[in-house]
Amino acid sequence: MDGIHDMGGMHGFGRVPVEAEEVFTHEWQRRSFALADALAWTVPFNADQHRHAIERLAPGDYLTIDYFEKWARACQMLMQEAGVASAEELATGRKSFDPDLGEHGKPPDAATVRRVMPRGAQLMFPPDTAEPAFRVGQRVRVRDMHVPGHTRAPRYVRLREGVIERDLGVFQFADAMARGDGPDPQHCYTVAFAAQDLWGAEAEPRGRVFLDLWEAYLDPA
Amino acid sequence: MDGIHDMGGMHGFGRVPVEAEEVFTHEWQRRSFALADALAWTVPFNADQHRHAIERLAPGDYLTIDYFEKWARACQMLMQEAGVASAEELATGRKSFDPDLGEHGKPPDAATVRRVMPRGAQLMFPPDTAEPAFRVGQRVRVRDMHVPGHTRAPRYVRLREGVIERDLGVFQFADAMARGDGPDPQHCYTVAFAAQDLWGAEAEPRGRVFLDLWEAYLDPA
Amino acid sequence: MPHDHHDHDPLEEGAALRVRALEELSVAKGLVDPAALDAIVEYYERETGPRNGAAVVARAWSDPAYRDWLLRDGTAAIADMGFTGFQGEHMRVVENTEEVHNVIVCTLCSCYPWPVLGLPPTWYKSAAYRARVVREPRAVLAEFGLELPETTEIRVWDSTAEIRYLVLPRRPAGTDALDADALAALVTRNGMVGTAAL
Amino acid sequence: MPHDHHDHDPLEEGAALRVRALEELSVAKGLVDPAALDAIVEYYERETGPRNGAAVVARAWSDPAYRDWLLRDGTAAIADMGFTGFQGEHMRVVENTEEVHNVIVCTLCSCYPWPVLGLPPTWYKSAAYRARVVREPRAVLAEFGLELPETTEIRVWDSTAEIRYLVLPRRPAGTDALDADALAALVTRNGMVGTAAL
Repeated sequence: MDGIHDMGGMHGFGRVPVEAEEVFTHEWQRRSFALADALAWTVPFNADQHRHAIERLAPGDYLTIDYFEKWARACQMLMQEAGVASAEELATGRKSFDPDLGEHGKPPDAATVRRVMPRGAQLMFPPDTAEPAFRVGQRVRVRDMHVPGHTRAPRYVRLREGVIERDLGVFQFADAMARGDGPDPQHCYTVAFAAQDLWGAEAEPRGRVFLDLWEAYLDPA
Repeated sequence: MDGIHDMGGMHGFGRVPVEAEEVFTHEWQRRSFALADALAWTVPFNADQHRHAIERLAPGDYLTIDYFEKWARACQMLMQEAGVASAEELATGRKSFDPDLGEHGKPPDAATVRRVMPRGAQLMFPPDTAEPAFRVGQRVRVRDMHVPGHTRAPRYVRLREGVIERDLGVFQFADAMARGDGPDPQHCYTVAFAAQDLWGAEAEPRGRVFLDLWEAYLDPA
Repeated sequence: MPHDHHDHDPLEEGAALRVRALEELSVAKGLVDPAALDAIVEYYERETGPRNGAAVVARAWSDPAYRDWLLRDGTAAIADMGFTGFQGEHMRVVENTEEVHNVIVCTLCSCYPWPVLGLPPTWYKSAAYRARVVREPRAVLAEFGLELPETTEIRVWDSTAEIRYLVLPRRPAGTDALDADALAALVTRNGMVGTAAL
Repeated sequence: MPHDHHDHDPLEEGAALRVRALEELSVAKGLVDPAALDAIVEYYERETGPRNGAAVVARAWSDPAYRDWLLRDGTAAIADMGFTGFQGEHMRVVENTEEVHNVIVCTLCSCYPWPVLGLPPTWYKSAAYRARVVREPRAVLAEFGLELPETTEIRVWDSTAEIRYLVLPRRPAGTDALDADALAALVTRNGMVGTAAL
C-alpha cells in the first residue's frame, strides 16, 4: 500500500531527534513489545502481518502516537481479525469468550521463548527452489506497482533504474506472507541506485542508496 | 515539496466522510477564514504562500488538526517570517511592538474588502507574454522534479505521460509566487492522463484524470 | 461535531481561544480592521454558495446558446450572471452526459470555485476524498450513493493551478415544464462537484 | 520524555492503561503466559545490544581473517560470536573506509539488527530520520555532529527485506596497543549504524 509508512524521501519532518537515544522510556513499552512477540505464536501472525497492521493505522495516528502503542494497536487489530478477541473485549479489557486456539494449543512458556529467541525465524529456501531472473551487474527497473496490501518496494524507487549489486538467494516473499498466502519463495537482490537517479541533480554525484528487493518488484531495464 | 499535503493516490485514509456537509461548525472557524483573507493584505502574503505555510506544518498536525486551525497557524508562521509579529506575541497574544506596515499602510476597511472580493486576483498575463512550448494533442511527460518549496505538480503524475488537452494561456507560476520571486509568467496546460497510466491495470480502461500543469513541469514525451 | 480530524484531538478545545488571540493581536498591531473581518464572512456566506452555481446550471439547461457559451468560456458566461471573485477568476465548466461523468477535486489542498459554490464542505477537504477520488473515483462515488453504469467514462479534474471547475449535471427527466427558478431548486452542490447525480 | 510524537498527544496518558488491559485480556484468554513476557523483555535487554556488535567490531579490527570473513559472510561470522536470533537471521556488514561511509535505515518501518545492536533507539524510528537519510544523508549526519569530507562517498542501506545491516566503523588512530575488550569499549551504537564516526 502507498501508505504513510512509506515516507522515504518525504519532506516536512524537520530535524532528526538525535538526542532521543533510548529504547524504552516507560515500563508499558516493554510489555507492549513482549506482547507482540508472544501473541505472534498464538493469534497467530507473522512479522509481515504485524508490520502491515501498523501500516493500516489511520495516518494521523501513525504519525502521532507512541511507537509501542502502535505495536499494541496492531496486535489488537490482528487479534480481532483472527477471531480470538472481539472489539468489545479489546475496548473493555474484559473477557467474554475463550478462543479456540486449535493446533497452536497453549501459549509458549518462558523456557520455550528463551529457547527460540536465539534461533530466529527460517526465512530462506534452498538455492534450487527458484532460478534467479537477474545477475549481478544487470540494470533493472522497479516495476510501477500498485499493491493495495503490504509491499516492501518503497515509492521512492518505483520506476527507477538501478544495478543488481548482490543476489541474496531465495527468500520468502513479504507481500505474500502478509496476505497469509504462504512464502512464494523467490530471489531477493540488493539493488544499488545512484542518488541522482532518485533525487535529481541536487543529490551527490557519487552517493548511492541500496535496497533489498524481491524479484517480483523488478523488470530488466 | 514532497510533503504530506501531496496525498493524491495514497492509501489508508478510510472512507470519505460524506455526511460532513458543513462549511463551518464553529464561529471561530469563520474568524480564522476571514483573518487569513484580511492578513494577506497587510502582512502581506499571497495565496501560494499561505498554501505553502499550511504544507509546512508538521505532518502529524497536518493530518489531525482542524482545517481552519491550520489556516490560522499558517498565518502565524507568515506573520513571524514577515517580521510583523514575534513568536512570543503569537504565543501570548500580547502585543510587544508595532509593526512597520510601510507601503501597505492601514489595513483595508469593510468597504474596501467588499469592493475587492467580487473582483478577485489578477492571475493571467497577455498571450504574447510567453510563447507556448506545447500544442494541444502533444504527448508530454511530467518532469522528475525535486522542488524543496511549493509546487503544484503532485507526485502521482511525476514521470507519467499525458496529452495536452487545452492551452490555458499565460499565468503567474505558483512555485515562483510562493518563493516571493514574482510571477514568472508561463503557459499553463490542462493535461489528460489515462487512469491506467497512473494507477496500473486495476484502474478503469477509459478513466482519465486531468490536471492543470505549468510549462516548467513538462517535457515532450 | 463532524470535523475532519480525530475525536481525541486536544487542539479542538483550544482552537477558539487561539484564533481569538490571533484576531486580537492582529487588531492591536493594526494589521486588520475587525469590521473588514465581519464583511468578509458576511460576503462569502451571503453572496457566494451553491445557489449561484444552481442558477448557472438552470440557465444552461434552459438556454442552449448560454449552455454553449458556458462550456466554451466558463469564466465569461458565469461572470455574465454576476458571479466573480477570488477562487473563481478562471472557470471551466465540464458537462455530464450519458457517456461521461465528471468529478472535481483538489488533491494538494482545497481549491474550489468560491463564487459559484461558496466555501468547500468538510468532506471535500478530507484526506480520504483528496487521496482516493483520483485513484478510485467509482468506489468514492459509490460511498456518496452514486452508482454509475460500468460503461460511463469517469473524468476526474484535479484543480492543481488557477482554473476552478464546475460540473454541469445532466438535467433530470420530466423537467421540461419547469422555469429557471424551479430548475435551480433541483440542483445540489454535490451535483455540481460531481459526487451526486440529480 | 523524548518520544517521537507531539507533546500534546493525549494518547500518552492512556497508553499504559491500554497496554495493561491488553496484557490482562491476553492472559485471561490463554493467549500469553506472563512469565514468557518477562523472559522476552529480559532476553532482549540483557542478551542483545550494542555491546554484542562492539565485540564483533573489535574482533574484526584485531583479526584480519575474521574481518574478511565478517565482510564476506556476516551471518556466519557473527553467529560464530554467538549473536543470532530474530532480526539477525541474515546479516551483512558494510565497512567504512577513508573513501566510503555507510549508514543504515529502514524507511518503511524500523528494521534493525537486534542480536548485535538490541532494539533501535527512538531517533532511528523517527519519521525525520526515515524520510531524510535516504535523500539527504550528509545533512542528516551533520545533525548527529558527523561532518564528512566532501570527497567521502555516502552509501545508504535501506533495510527493505530480510537482510539486516551493521556498519564496521574505521578503527580510531592510536589504538594499536589495545586488546579486544579495550577496543570494544570504543565502539558506539551510532558508530555501528553509521550516524557517528569513532
